[in-house]
Amino acid sequence: MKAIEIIGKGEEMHGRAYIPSGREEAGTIIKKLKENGFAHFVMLSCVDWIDKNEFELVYHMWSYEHKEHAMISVRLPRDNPSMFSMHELFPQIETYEREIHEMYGIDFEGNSRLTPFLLEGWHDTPPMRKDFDSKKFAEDVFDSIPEIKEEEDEGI
Amino acid sequence: MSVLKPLKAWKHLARKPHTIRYPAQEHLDMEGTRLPTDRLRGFHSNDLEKCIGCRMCGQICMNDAITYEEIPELEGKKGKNIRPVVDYGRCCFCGLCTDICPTNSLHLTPNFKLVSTDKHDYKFMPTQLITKNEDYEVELDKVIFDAKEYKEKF
Amino acid sequence: MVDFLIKIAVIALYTTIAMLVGILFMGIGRKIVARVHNRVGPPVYQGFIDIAKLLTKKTNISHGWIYDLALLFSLTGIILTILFLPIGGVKLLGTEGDAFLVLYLLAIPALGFALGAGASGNPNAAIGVMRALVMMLSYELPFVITMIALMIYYDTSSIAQIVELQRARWAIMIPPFMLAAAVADMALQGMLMEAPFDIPTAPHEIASGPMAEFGGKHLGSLMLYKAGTIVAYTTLFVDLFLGGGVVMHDGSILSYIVNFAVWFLLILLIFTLSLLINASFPRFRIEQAFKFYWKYEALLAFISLIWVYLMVIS
Amino acid sequence: MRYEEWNKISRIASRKSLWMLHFCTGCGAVELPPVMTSRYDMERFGMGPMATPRQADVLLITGYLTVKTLKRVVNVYEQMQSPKYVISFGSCPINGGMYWDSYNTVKRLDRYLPVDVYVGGCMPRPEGVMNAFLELMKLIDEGKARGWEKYQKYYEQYKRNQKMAFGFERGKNEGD
Repeated sequence: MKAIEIIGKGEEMHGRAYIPSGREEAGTIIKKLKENGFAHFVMLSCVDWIDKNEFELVYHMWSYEHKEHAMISVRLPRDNPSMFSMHELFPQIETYEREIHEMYGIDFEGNSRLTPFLLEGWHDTPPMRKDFDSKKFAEDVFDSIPEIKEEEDEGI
Repeated sequence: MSVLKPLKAWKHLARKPHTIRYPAQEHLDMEGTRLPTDRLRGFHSNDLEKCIGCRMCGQICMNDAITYEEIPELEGKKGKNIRPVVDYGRCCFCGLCTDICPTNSLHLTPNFKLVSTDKHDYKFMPTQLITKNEDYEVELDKVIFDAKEYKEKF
Repeated sequence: MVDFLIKIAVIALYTTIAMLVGILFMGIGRKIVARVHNRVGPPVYQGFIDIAKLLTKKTNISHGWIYDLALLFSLTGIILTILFLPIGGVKLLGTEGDAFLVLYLLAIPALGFALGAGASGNPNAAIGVMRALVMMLSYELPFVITMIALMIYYDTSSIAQIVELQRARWAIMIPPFMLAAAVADMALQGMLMEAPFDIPTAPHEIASGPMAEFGGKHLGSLMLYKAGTIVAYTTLFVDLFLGGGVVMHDGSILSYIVNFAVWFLLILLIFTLSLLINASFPRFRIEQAFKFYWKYEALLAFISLIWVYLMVIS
Repeated sequence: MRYEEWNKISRIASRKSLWMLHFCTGCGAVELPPVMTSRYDMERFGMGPMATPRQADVLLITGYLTVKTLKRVVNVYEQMQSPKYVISFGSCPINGGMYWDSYNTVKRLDRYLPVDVYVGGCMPRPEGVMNAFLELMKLIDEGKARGWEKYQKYYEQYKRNQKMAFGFERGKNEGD
């Protein structure tokens, strides 16, 4: 596992390097990995650990040199979560950050494009959070829309 | 001359078209089997005599597609007198309900063609007129899709 | 006075026949393309159904009077072009120098079409119009050079006379004009907007280009215009290179019928060839099409012109 | 010629020349290539894909519709020139289908647009799709495919429902 050797910490998980990181040091770790062959930023994903009351941001990176998948995990508190934007390192992170901002409500400092992205006219809790009741929302919003009332005569 | 290679497509002019003239012609595959095959997951059929109304199918259904309706004629038989009603505006034909069915009365038939102008036509009680039920294979022309057409076995 | 009325009646008859042939050809074309695609395809009379449907649509969205009238403008232009071309050896209008007139008239329908599409205000239509005009500019150069070669050889600038002078043998049987006919056929491909030169109306790139905003009755008249162009351009080709389909010269009723039938078969042949090329080739980008016409086509056309000139002076 | 006869000619012509809009919203788009291309070849019935809504007659709702797509679909539907028809594919536009508890899928299409023909299945096979087209042709011939007239007649109700789904009303209720 090359990524663990480069950073000096972490463990192997299902054949991938899993590197837990703090909120501040994640930037330096990603930069270091980028300089050492991990040139492909695959994606940024987010998990809502509602029992532990925290979000886990996972930065997935791939190295064509070492043929290795590295995951950098950052844990954030669930109330007012915020993270540093990394779009200077990899420009495509900006789009992932926009999506995660919209779906989980995590703020990314330094990202200037955190505008409405995929959802249309959203006013509720961010929908991918586990305390958001999707079924109740669907019942409230979509089931409350009335049927079209047709008049009896068919003279149209 | 690679410029002239696309002209090879003109050979189709002399051939019979590949098209199946659908309403007039049956869809057969290369071996001559009728398509879709009998394994296709289409609408349900339910043997109302065999079904015991255990509500297992409704519990396993992840789409909340199965509700139950009472059939008073079935009073006094084994089990309860409720039978599943499937809402095909919800069903995704995953087949979990047929797997869990303890009496094997619920099947998915290869019948998939239902075109309607009224969306209420898509919620109905799957039934089946059974003459011989020892076979797993469902006889298509014996399947009816309306609870009102249900007749008692004897 | 009676002569005048008869002339008007004949013109109306010819225009109607040309339009009906054009609409029929649209159906035949779709059938041929379908067969090359290994499909069954629509019935041959599909063009009539499509136009009937479009003309009986209930709502029509207009984008101002230029949009409405531009289609009439292009329809008039194409009908005028048809009238100046001898069909089956019969000349309706025409005078000395009408070869140049036809060259100008060929631009009118395209300009009317461009005007209507421009008035619709759709950005895709604007892109399509720009491409259509560039395409017009590109195919006209080789086509004009081949026409000049014909005019030099037959020493006339009247299309009717060119047709007349091809009695002994058709132009395509003379070696330099074989080359010229090949050039003109590729130019025809661009005129009919068939692949590989269908970039102006590319349906999935710019939402069918100039037609993006046309619908209902407007699209119906646009299809009539399209039907007219098919007849006009293929007839022009047949008149220039295939002797206008004239095989009998005695002036009897039978000769009219036979000449008409030969004309019909010849334009069908030219149109079929164009469609077979359309069905089997991908699309050129606009700069590739421009390069194709101005580099290779124009060069070949020029060679045929010089060849013809050498034949004439020797 | 009387209006009724004219209407009949219009119906006969539009039945044999249905141009569908090539706008695919969901997973049912995959079922269209076999129908359009050489295997089932819907051009036999004079049907074909069209690039812009102005030229099209039939709008296909191929599967689930999100709120965001619904906005575009409504725009597209209103740009089409009547007579126009809507065919809904699969379970999702009937009653939600797999996405019955989703936060972002509008579940009953007929509350936002008038639907002429539904096809069942998840997704329907190409034969089912062809059946829907044939059924629509039959309805047009009988003069029963009148969704577009319904849309004009109950325009206010449809608009109200669409606005509710787009979240304008939702936002107002919460006070922001």
